[in-house]
Amino acid sequence: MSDHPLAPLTALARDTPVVEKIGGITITENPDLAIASLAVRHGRELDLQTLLTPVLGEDLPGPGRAAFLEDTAAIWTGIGQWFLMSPVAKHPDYAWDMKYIVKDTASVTEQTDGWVIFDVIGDSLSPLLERICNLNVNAMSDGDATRCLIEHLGCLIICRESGRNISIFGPRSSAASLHHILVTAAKSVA
Amino acid sequence: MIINHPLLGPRDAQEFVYLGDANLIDRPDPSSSTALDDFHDYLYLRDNPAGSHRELWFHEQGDRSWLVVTRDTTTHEITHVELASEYAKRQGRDR
Amino acid sequence: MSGINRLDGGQIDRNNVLTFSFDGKRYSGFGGDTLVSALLANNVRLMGRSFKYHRPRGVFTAGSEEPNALVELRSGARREPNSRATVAELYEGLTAQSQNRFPSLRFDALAFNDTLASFLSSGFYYKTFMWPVAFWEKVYEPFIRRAAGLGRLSGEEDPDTYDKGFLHCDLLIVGAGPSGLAAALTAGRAGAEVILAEEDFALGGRLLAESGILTDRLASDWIEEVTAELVALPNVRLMTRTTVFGQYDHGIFGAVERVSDHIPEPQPNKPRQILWRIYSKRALLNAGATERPIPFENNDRPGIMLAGAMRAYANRWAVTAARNVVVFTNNDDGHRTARDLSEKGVDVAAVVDCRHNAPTSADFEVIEGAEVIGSRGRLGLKAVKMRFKDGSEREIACGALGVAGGWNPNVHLTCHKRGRPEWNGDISAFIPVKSEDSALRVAGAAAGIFSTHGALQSGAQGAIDALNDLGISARFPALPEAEDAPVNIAPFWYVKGGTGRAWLDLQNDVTIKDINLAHQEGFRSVEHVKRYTTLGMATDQGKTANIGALAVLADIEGKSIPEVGTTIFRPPYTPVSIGTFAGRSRGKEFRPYRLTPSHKWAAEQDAVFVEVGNWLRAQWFPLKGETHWRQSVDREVIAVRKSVGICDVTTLGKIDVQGADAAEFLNHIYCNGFAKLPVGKTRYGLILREDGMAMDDGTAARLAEDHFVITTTTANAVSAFRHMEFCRQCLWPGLDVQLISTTEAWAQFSVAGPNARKLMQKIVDTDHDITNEGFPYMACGEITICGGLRARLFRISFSGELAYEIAVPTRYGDALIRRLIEAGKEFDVVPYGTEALGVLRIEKGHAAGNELNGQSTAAMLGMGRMVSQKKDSIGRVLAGRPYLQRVDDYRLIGLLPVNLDSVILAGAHLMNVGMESCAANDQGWVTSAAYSPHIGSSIALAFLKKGDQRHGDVIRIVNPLSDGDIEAKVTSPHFIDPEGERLRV
Amino acid sequence: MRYSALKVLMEGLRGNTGWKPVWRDPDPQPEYDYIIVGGGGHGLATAHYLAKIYKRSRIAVLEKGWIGSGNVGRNTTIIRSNYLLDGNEPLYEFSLKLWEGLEQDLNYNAMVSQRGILNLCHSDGQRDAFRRRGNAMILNGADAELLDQDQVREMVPFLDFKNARFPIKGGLLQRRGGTVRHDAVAWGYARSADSHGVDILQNCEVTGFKIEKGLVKGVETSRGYIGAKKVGVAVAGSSSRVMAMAGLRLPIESHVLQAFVSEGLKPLIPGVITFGAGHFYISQSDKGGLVFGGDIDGYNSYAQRGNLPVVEDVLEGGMALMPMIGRARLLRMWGGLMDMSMDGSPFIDHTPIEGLYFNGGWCYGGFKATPASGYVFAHLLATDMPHETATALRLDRFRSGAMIDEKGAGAQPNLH
Repeated sequence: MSDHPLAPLTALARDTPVVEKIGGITITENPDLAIASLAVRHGRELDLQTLLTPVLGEDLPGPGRAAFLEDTAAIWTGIGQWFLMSPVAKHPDYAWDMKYIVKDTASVTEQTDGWVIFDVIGDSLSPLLERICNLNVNAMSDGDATRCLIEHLGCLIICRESGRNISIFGPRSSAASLHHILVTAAKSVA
Repeated sequence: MIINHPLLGPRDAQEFVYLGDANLIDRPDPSSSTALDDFHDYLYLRDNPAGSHRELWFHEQGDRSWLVVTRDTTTHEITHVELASEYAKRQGRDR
Repeated sequence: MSGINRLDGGQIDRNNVLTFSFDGKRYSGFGGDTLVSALLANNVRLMGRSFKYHRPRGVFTAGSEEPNALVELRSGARREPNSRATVAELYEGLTAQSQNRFPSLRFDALAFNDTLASFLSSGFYYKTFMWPVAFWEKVYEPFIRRAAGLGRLSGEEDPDTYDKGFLHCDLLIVGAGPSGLAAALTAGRAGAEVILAEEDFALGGRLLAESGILTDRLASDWIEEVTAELVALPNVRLMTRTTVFGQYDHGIFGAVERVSDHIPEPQPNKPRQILWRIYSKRALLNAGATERPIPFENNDRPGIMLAGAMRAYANRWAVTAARNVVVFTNNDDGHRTARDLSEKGVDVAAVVDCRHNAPTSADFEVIEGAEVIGSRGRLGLKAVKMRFKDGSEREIACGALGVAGGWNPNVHLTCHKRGRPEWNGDISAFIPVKSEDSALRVAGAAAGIFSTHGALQSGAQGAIDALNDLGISARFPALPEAEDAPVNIAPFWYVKGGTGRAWLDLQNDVTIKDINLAHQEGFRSVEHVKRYTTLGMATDQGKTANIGALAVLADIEGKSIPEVGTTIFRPPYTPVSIGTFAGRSRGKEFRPYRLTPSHKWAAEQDAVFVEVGNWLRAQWFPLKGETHWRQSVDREVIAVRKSVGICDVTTLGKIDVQGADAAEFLNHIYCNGFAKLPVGKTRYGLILREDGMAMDDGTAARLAEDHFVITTTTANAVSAFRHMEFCRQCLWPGLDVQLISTTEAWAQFSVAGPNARKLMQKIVDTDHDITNEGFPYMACGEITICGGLRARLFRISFSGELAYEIAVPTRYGDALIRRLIEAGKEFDVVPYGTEALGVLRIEKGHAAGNELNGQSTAAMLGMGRMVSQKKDSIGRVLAGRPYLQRVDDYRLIGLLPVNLDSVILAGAHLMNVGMESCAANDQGWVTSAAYSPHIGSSIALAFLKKGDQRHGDVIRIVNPLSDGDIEAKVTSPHFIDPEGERLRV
Repeated sequence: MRYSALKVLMEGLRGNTGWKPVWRDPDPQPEYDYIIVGGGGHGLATAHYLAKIYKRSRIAVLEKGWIGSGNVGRNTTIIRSNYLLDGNEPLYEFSLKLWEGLEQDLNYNAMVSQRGILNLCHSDGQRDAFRRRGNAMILNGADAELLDQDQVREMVPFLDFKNARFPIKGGLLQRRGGTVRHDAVAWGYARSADSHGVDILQNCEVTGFKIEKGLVKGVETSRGYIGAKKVGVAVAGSSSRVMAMAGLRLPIESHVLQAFVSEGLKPLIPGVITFGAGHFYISQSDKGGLVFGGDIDGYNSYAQRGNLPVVEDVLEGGMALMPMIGRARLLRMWGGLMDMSMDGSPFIDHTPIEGLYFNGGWCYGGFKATPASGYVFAHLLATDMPHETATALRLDRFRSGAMIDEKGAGAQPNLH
């Protein structure tokens, strides 16, 4: 645990997360998730699974899926690749903690600050989503996780509750642009 | 266009980056005595068929897998899609 | 009261009186009116001028196929030229102006062209305007350009915004006429995801324009009933004011929804229009049909229109173009127009039917076996001249003529994937071919099924068939009883004989004579005729013109129409505003920004920012009193060389390379070796393309046996990663290596200058030894700073000074730069931007984008010996090609002006002293140049033929663009510290 | 028949009854000295110069459909010679000079209009590259001017100077660049070639080559076998398909390039403008339509039609550059078939088969090169020597490594 005095900024370069309420939609920046990417080494799939099961309580999710556990979430991001997520407060050095667990069965990479995360909540999100990305929103069910393009930005969308609660991961350096896109679209459909 | 990703299902071609003829997987043996000619033919010459074409697409805005897509260049109809890594292994590239 | 030509009935809201203006004159109409219906109601028939001859024109159709009634809609920055008044919904305060006329619509000076018609025949301009040579650009063309064109753009920025979106459905139904509604009902009830798109603001299609075609109820009642049910179905999306304009691959359609065009301006934050990309599993086209005219002499007078349009105006909008009309027809449909109008009290002077078996009527005179052969009334029809079957002629006074030549199915969307329609003799028209992938079916009039009964039935059946493909079973719904009249038509394409002009393409002024002339001059293929005469090239894409021209060609060649051929249509079905395709990607939102971790801090320092790809980077940091950018940049450069400076280098691409075979993998990627790089060390690496040219460069730091972090240039970060994934997955899938980009995850700063270590020692936790011995040049390692923050430290230098690059998790980047600046105060630390960075690297002779431009070999960059021959790396083999190995190739050198005051510009070329400046003598070019405060003059890097052997020579730097020609000394590219001692202290 | 204002006047008075066919419609001869495969701009131009300049006879042009049905009738009509590399620039400058005398040479007004072409730059690196290119143009005898931001603003004030994501920093201007009425180029060359005795054979598709002992003897066509001493192929877009019939594989891929035209508008845009921070270029035709385009779709295709993503990409560029066109309407979009070569530059060369010559790989450079391409191809056919402006355009240049890579994109056709 580090005790250095450097103060972090959110991806929108604020001290505290920005919350936008537009019509029935709330867009909240979520800076509290630590992210580590996991890439299984050749032929070590079973070893990795064995080491992780005690931590996750279940198998790593398959293509296009995410698994939510009490304080950890796992997202399939590619063949043999996952994002593991946990509260920053619990894991300030998440990648190090994970590497300690998976040892040489997988390559682990710090990804916490690679992303900005916006939690988007509302009664009906499909009018918003159909203005910004090419997803068949009605066909998305809880736990679906998919990459998509949002106005030239490669993003990752996780469906927490179908049509009502999603998280949008975008490239951190473009946080302000992505936020502007979401707010603009929300106003457009409000 | 829509590419039916073997793992992720139908995806918009906008998420992909096109490279070209799938023969680019068949990189010649650099130690061969004819390497210079082999690499010239490999890198520069194309069948460029009007019809069925095996080609490489990269799912850059997706799972970052390279795919071998079989597509008709006159109708754009896609008849087959597979992971390039699987294809490459079949070609013995993992040896 | 609105309009002396207003009739009873119609689907207009007489309680909603709307005032509008046309050419400055105020009128009133009703809710539900279009601009045209309201103008007709007010007895306005003259609405436009034709393209070439500036002939007076009135409305010709009642839909989006309109060739004549084009106006400039709205005013100021919102002015929309070439707006089809037939589909412009009336709203309170609407303003419109006529276009392509000067000074006024009634008197147009350029109508003078009309009197010269015989000299302005098709293609005349290809045959003249050639002398004198200089006159084309100066005299002829400017005049032609002014005369041509239609409406005027405002020239101001479009004030409205546009949205884009994506929709997904099982079945897309295009058109909400009888067949479209029947299809939607069928598919909706089956539970399929359905989108019903209709270009009109009301559902119903021809049902709105006809009277009594449903025999068991009022059409309006059925429309209401169906609409109510569809609205209630959650799986059906009704989209009015939505035009499906194009069909693309794999069931993707383009559509534009006009959200705000029926109101004066969009609501705040709302778009004017939305571009929808509709991803459909199946689609059903019910786009109806377009009526075609029967050309005769002077068939273009205001008041002459299609009979179906005349009927639509009477039935739907309760207006007539005049109180006394004539109908000219070759089929029963024309009689329907006469019947409906006379029932509404319009005086039908006669129905001229070219058939000999025309149906008779008690309400109006039917003259069978006769033809309309001419007309009178320049600004508005006064009378038509007709010829009886016995050849005798008679003039009939009338204010409007309805022409009924039969109907053409709207096949356009079926052509967008290059499908060619086929001829159907029964209805004398082209009908769609079935699409090979059956993604798009066709029903109703669009399929050539012209009876209302047939439209309803085929619509329902089309939906059932489409859903059947998807494994969704649908049941045939109960549908209203409707007229089922057979098509009774005697093909009659145009009136023969006569010496005057008969118009085929009204907008582009293409006449039958023009087609004859084109053919006479050897333009016989349909495409040649179109291109030579401009037929079908107008804003209506020849919807009412092409078939007539084919008929004329067929007669000339003594062939049938299908033998002559057809022309296929291109997207869009109707013209679409350019702004719609751009959506929100305009102005500052054209592309997303990428901001560096120190952006907020740099902005507080009033840094000047520059676009680098999508990144915004600090270019320099001006201090108070600095009036010229050079002052700031020189100061920053000097500070780095003298003490220490800090630069945000986060934008460099960073790729995490891990795995048991990571080192072997990098050996394939880089032309130089990496297998033996010790842990804790960094090495410069050069990546070649397979063709042997330099692709990118950077450093690779080995953090562990199985873990490297490599950097790429900012510009190539994405393409280099893509390339590495290709190598990993496609070329060496057997290697155990994993890649992931970490560019965004780390804030990275370069701390450079003689005092760099002193500064770093103030923030690096003391248990890490960063002395020259403990952390020598090119060392790397994972450390902690500021009391426990994990960080990565690399001792690498772009500036040529003692330098470190320090990386921390991005969220701490802001705090770190503030801490470094604070800690550096005692060393007068400066932040430096990309300009100073550039000067420093040029002084040091480091290659960057201008040198690594994809046209350079390793040898050109002075790195020929780096290409290891001991291993297989990408590009090694083809780098061995003779041309890439030639000894007289360009080499990177430095340039120092002989006269220290002269300025070297990048992009200047090199010539030997005493040689003429020409391509043959070209010796190379300047790649990068800068003022070096260190040297005290302008310096440059350049590629010079055999440059490595010419150090010390004097060469000329020529810049013909600005007559520049200065002399410079050829030097090593390393202007400072060629031995690299400063790096290692 | 000579065209002139007087002739137009006389014919007008006589009801335009005296105009003759612009080209004959002859039957194929059993054999020709020269057969040009491809009745597009390049093929027809080749025939014209072969007959008129090189005084050859017994020439036929074989076109599978109607002449000008390929890219000469589908492009965005731009002419320019603003190339960087010595392998290209002399050819395109030669071409521009031929354009400048075209009407008089052909006695046909193809509306060569030198209203200028302006390439905008948005970064210092781009400006440096433009200076290098502009200087190279001048050193090769072409015209070029490097404009700063103010000069650009003065010339085209309607561009977005106040709110641009990528501010305009300047531009490379070639005043002699401009546009030409594309169809008229095919018709003008056809008319002139025909008048010099060339047989233009439409609806005459080549279905095979007759090759004996490495020597070409003639071609099989949909109108029967036709013998030939020399055969020149100029079918850019279909080069691979046609040359495959002679057993050759080419360093070429076929791609689709979309083009667009708006509804007619009163004069708005003086010359040709190209955006440097996106894929967009635009000009306005004499009829008033805005003619514009951008980048290729990027995948191999023979479909002559593209897809929406590129349409949007192009028009986003358009709106970013000139937001005043938002309310102009897109009238038509279409696709042309590009021979994309491995270094972005063309080939005009003999093939390993004696008597068989190849002209292709034009990428988007084809239209502007039409006159020079025809001229130098005629030179090659007539003399068996490459023309001085085309010595670098060899088919085998990749073996030696002498690429002509203007963009530095390497052996990836869809990046050129």
